Amino acid sequence: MMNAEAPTSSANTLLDFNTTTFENKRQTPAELAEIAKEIRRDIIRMLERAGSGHSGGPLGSADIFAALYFGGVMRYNPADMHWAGRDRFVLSAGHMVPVLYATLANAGCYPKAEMATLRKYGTRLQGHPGRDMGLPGIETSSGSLGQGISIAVGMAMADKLVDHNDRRVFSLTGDGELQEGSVWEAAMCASHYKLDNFCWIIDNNDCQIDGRVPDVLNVYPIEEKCASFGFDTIVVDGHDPADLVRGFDHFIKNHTSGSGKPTCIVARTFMGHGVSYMNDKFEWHGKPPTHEQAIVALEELA
Amino acid sequence: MMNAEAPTSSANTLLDFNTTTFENKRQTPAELAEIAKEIRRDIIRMLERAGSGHSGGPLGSADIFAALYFGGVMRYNPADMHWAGRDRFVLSAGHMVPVLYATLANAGCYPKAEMATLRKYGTRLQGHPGRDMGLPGIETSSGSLGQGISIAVGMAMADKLVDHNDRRVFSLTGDGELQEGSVWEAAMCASHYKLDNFCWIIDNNDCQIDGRVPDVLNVYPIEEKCASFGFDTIVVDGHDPADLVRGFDHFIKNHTSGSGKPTCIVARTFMGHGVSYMNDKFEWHGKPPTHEQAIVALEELA
Amino acid sequence: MELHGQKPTRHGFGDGLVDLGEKHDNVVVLGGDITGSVLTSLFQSRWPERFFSIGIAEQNATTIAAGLALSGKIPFFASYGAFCAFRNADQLRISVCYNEANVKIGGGHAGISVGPDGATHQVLEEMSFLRTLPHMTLLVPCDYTEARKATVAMGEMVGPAYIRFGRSPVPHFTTPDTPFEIGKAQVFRDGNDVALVACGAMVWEAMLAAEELAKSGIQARVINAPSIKPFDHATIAQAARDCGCIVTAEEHQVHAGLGGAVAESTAKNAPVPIEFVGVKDTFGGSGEPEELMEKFGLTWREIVASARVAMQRRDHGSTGVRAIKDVPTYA
Amino acid sequence: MELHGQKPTRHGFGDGLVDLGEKHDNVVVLGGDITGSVLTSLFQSRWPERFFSIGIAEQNATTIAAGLALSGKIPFFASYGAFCAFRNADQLRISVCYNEANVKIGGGHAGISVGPDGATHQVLEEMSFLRTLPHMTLLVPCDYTEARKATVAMGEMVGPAYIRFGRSPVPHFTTPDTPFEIGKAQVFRDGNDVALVACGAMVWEAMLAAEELAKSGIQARVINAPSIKPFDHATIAQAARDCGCIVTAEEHQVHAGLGGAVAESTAKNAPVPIEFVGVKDTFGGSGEPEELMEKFGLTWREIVASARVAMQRRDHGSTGVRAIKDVPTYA
Ligand SMILES: Cc1ncc(C[n+]2csc(CCOP(=O)(O)OP(=O)(O)O)c2C)c(N)n1
Ligand SMILES: Cc1ncc(C[n+]2csc(CCOP(=O)(O)OP(=O)(O)O)c2C)c(N)n1
Ligand SMILES: [Mg+2]
Ligand SMILES: [Mg+2]
Repeated sequence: MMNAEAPTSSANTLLDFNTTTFENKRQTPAELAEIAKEIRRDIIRMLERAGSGHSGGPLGSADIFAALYFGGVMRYNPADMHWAGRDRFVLSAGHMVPVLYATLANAGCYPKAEMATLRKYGTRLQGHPGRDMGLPGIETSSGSLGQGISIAVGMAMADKLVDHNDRRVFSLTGDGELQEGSVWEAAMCASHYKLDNFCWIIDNNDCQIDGRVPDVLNVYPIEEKCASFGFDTIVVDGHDPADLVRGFDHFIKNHTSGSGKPTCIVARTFMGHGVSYMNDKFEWHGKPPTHEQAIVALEELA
Repeated sequence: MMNAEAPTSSANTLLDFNTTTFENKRQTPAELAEIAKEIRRDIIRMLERAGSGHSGGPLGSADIFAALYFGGVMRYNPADMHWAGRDRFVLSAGHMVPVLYATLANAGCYPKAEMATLRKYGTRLQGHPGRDMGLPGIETSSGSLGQGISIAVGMAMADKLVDHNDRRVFSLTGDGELQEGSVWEAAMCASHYKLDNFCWIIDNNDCQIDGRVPDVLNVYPIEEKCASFGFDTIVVDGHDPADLVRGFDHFIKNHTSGSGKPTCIVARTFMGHGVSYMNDKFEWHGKPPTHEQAIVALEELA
Repeated sequence: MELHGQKPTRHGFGDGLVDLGEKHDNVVVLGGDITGSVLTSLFQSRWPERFFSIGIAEQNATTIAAGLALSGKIPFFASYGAFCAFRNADQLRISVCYNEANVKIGGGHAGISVGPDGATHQVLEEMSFLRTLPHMTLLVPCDYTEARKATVAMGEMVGPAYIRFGRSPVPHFTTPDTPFEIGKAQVFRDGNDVALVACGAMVWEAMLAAEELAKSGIQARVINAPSIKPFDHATIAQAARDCGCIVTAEEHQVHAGLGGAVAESTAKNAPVPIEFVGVKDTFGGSGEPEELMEKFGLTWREIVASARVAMQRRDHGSTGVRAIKDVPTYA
Repeated sequence: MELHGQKPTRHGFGDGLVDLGEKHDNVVVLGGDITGSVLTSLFQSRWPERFFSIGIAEQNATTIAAGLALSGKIPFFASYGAFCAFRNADQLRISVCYNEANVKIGGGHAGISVGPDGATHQVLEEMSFLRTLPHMTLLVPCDYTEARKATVAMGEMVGPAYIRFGRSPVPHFTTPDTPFEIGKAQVFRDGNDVALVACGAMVWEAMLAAEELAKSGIQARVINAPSIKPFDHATIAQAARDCGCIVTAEEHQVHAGLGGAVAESTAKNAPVPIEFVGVKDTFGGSGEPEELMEKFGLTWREIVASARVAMQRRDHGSTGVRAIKDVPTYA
C-alpha cells in the first residue's frame, strides 16, 4: 500500500490546508461552531482539488461530526485509533466520507496535508471508505447504502453481548438511505438485543440525489418509524452544537443507566449548509465546487 | 410440461380428496367455517401423501383464505383464472402454499384429485409456488420470503397508476417474514404511491421455524410499524370468518372511496389451528403429519 | 472501423430507452435515485407518467418490476451494477428469472473506469452469476451505438435481460449499419494468427492491439462478443480452429465472465490456449479512469503482450503451472 | 475408498462448528431462523451465550457478522445457500470481501438433491460469483467427514470464507486420515485415460463412474476438488497433461462453477477437451432427491457417458459446435 502524493499546494492560501488540530475534549458550543467551520473549509478544499465527490451531505453534517468528535461524546485517542477501549463510529452513508476525513484530520489522526489526495490513485482517502487503505479512524469500508448501520449493530453486539465492555458505537445514515430495507433489519435487531450502547444518527436533510426525499420516495414520519422499531428517538437541530450535544448526552444517559433501548437522533439539517449557494439544494448532493465556487465558499466560511 | 401422476388413493376414505367445490360468492360466516374446515382437511390429506411440507402456517391461515376466496371479497373466475378483470392474490409466504392449493381446488380452479401430486416430480403443485408449472391461480413464483409482497405492489401499481382500472391486489406475508427488510421497502412504496387497491394481510401466528417470533427476533408492535409506514392498519381475529370479512370490507371501502391509503389486515391466528396437537406449536411449522397423526387430525376436523 | 470520438455507453442506454418508449406504450421505467447517472432521466422527462421513482431500494425495484411485467408491462430498472445486480441478486434469481418475468435491468458504472468513486462502485463480478441464471439474457455492448441497439433489442425480446454499461466516455466506432443480434458475436477484423475476443470498452482496445500486432506481421482476428448469454459458440469455435489461440479481454474479474464463457465454450468445441485480460481477482480503487485502466492492465498493451504469450503457448506448449490471476494491482 | 453408509454434509458442518467452538472462544454463531436445518442448533445448545438469533434477515446477519469480525470475533452465519449467497450478495461483496472481514458463511441446501421443496430452495448458481469475489475462499466438501474438516479449516484461516453443503444423506467415504487442505485437490483414484474432476456429492458418483469405466479397461483418474477458491491449478494441469481430457461434475449449473474453474485453468495451462456434468441452465423442481439427481443427469451414468465423449473428442477431434448446456430437464 502506497500513499498518493500530495499535489503541491495551490497559489491561493484560502485553498490551502492548515495545520491546526483540535482537542478531543468537551469543547463549548461556540468552539464547536468554529471547529465545524474548519471542517467545512476542509471539505471544500478537498473537493475542489479532487474535482469530483459529494459536497452537500458532508457540509450539512459537519456540525454533527464536530459535536461527536469534539463535544466530549466519542472516546478515542487520535494518536492510536486502534486503542481497544475506543468508541466506534461507522459511516453508513459512505458517500459522505469527506466530512469524516476532515474531522479525523482536524482531530490529528493523520496529517492534514494528506487531505489533498482525496480520490487520487493510491490514496488512503478513497472516494468511498476503503478499510484496506488503513486510514486511522476508518473502521470499515462502506459505500453501498444501508450496510454500515448493520456493521455498527454487529460491533455493538460484540461489545455488549460478547465482551461485556462499556464501549459505544455510533452510526450515521442519510435520510434517503432509510429507503433501504436493510436499515430496518438493523434497527429491529438493535432493539431486540436492547443495544443501549448503540446510537443511530440520521442526517435528515430532506434531500437525496434525485430530489426532495418525499418526492423520491417518502420516508416520513421518521420518528414514528424509528420509535415503532424500538428506538428511543429524539429530534435535534443538526446545526445547533448545544442541541446536538444534548442529543448525544441523552444517548449516553440511556447507555450508562442501562435503559435497554438503543437511541436514534434525528438531526434536522440542510444539505450544503454553510455555503449559501448550496444551502438546501439537492443538486449539490454529488458534485464538487469549481475553483471559483470554492473561493466564494471559503470566503463565506472565513 | 407434464403433470405428475396422482398416486392411487389411500384405503382410508378420510384421506381421500372429495369432489365438492364451493361457489365464489359471499358465503355466510357459518358456511365459511365449513369451507375452511374442508380446506384444512385437504391440507392434511396433501401433506400426508407428500411426506414433507408445511402444516402449521397453512392450517392456521385457512380461515383467511376461506374469507378471501369465498367471502365475496376477491373477484375471480374459477373457469378462467387468467380473466383480465380478476383481482389478484400473491402468496408472499411461499411455504404456506398448501393452503392456497387447497383453496384453489375447492374453488374449482383445477381438479381436486391433483392435490395428491403435491411435491412430486413434475407436479403443478410444487413445494413452493412455481409459476412455470401453470397451475391456475398461481400468479407468481415465490418461496424466498419478502419478495411476493413487492411483486404484489408492482401489480397494484400497474393497475392503479398505469392501467387505471379497478382491480385489487392482495398479498399475505407471515409475521416472521416481517424481519425481512424488503417487506418494509414494499410497504414504504405502497403508501408513497397511495395504493388503496392494495391489501396486505399479515398472518400473525406469533410462530416461526426456530420458535416464538419475539424470541427469534421481535417484530412487535406490528400495528405501529405498519401504521408508521403509511398503512391503514386493522387487527382481526383470524379464526372468526365474520371478523375477517369485516376486515376485507374495510379494505374494499378504502379502495372504492379512494382513500389513498393501502390497507393492512393483521390477522391474529394460531399456527396449526384446527388440529389440537398442532395448535400454537411452532414445531409444526415445517413438517407433515404421519399417517396416524393425519387420521387423528381428520377426525378432529370431521 | 473508424473512430467517431468518445461517448459513454450509458448514453446509448438512455437514448435506446427513449427509442423504445416511442415504439412501445407499455415500456415503463423505475428510478433508483440515480436516474441522471444512468440516463433514465431522458425517458422520465419525455414520459413522466410512465416513470416511477422507487427510491434507494433495489430489491423492491426489481421485484416491483416483476409485478409490472406480470401485468403486461415492459419494466426497465437501472442503477449502478454494484446495486442492481448484487443488492437484488435473490430477487433476480427468483422473482425475475425463475418467474420468467419480462424484466429488464440496466446496470451502470460497470468496470474499473468508473474512476474516483472507488472500489465499492466499480462492479467487476456480476457477469459471473448473471450468465449462470437460467432464462437470463446478458448483453455487454462495446460503444454508444451498440448500447442503443442492445437496449432496443432487449426491450423487444421477451424474458429477463440485463445490459451492462459504463460511466466514462469510451471510443465510439460502430454505426447504425454494424450488425447486432442477441446471441451473436461479430468479427470486427479478420486474421488467423490469434483471436482477440472482447466485450464492452475492451473491444476498441482489442482493435488497437490488432493494429499494433499487425506491425509485426501478426494478423489478429478481433471478435466483438456483446451477447454473453446466449453465447455465440459457433463464432468462438471457428476462431479457435482458425487461430489456435485466444485472448479474452473484459472490464470484469478474470474469473467466470467473458473469459470463463470462452474457456468453457472452447473446452467443449476446440480447446486452445487462452490468455485472460481482465481485473486479476482484486478490488478496484480511486483514480482517474484512464489511469486505472492502465494500472489494472486493461489496455491494448496488455492484450498485445497476452497475444504473444498465447501464440507462444500454441506453438511451443505451456511450461509450469500458472493461475488465471496474477498479483493484485491497486496501490 | 470405502463406503461408510450415508450422511448429509450439513451434519459435518454442524459437528465441525462444535469442534471449532471447543477450540476457540471467539467463535460465535448467527441464526437465520433455520438453525435446525443447517445444524447450527448443535452449537447453540452447547454455547447459547455465543449464539445470536437474527431472524429472517440474511442481509443483516451477514453485515452483523462483518461487525463482529471487525471486533475480533469469528462469526459464522448459516442459512440456505439460496438466501445466504443471493439475498446478501451485496453485503458479501462489500462488507465482507472488500472489508476483508473474517466472516464465515455456511450455505446449506445446495444443489438439486434438496428434493421436494423445489426450485426456489435448490441453489445451483452461487459458486459462479462466490469464486469471483476477491478475498473469498470457497469450499465444497464431498462428504460428512470432509465437511467437518473444511468447517474447522475455514474457521482457523483468516479472511472471508464460504462452505457449501447439502440437505440429503450422501455417501460417506473419506476418513479422518484423508488429506484435506484449503487450496488443494486430491487424487482419489489414479488413472491416465480420463480425469474426472468433481466436488460435493458428485465425487462419489465419479468414483462409481471410474469403477464402471474400469470394466471396459478405461482407467479414470478421480480428483476431488473441494477448494474451488483458491483453486489447485497444479493438480488439474497434471491431470490434463496425463489424461488429455476431463469430465467435470458438480451439483451446480454447468456454467461458471467448478466446470468453469477447470476450463479456465486448463485454457491457461494445458487445453484439453472437457465435458461438463451439471445442471444444464435450467431451474430445479420438486421431487425426491435421488429421482431429481437422475432426471437432471447428476449420476455416475452421465459421467461415464461424458467420459466416453471426452475421450472420443481427444482422439478424433470435435465435430460441429455444441453449447455447454443441452435442453432443460425438469418435467
Ligand atoms: C445500495 C446503494 N444504492 C444506491 C447508491 C447510490 N447513492 C449514493 S448516495 C445516494 C443518495 C443518498 O441519499 P441520502 O441518504 O439522503 O444522502 P444525502 O443525499 O443527503 O447525502 C445514492 C442513491 C448507493 N451508494 N448504494
Ligand atoms: C429469504 C428466506 N429466508 C429464509 C427462508 C426459510 N424459511 C421458510 S419459512 C420461514 C419462517 C417464516 O416464518 P413466518 O413468516 O412467521 O411463517 P410461519 O412460520 O408462521 O408459517 C423461513 C425462515 C425463506 N424461505 N426465505
Ligand atoms: Mg439526505
Ligand atoms: Mg408466523
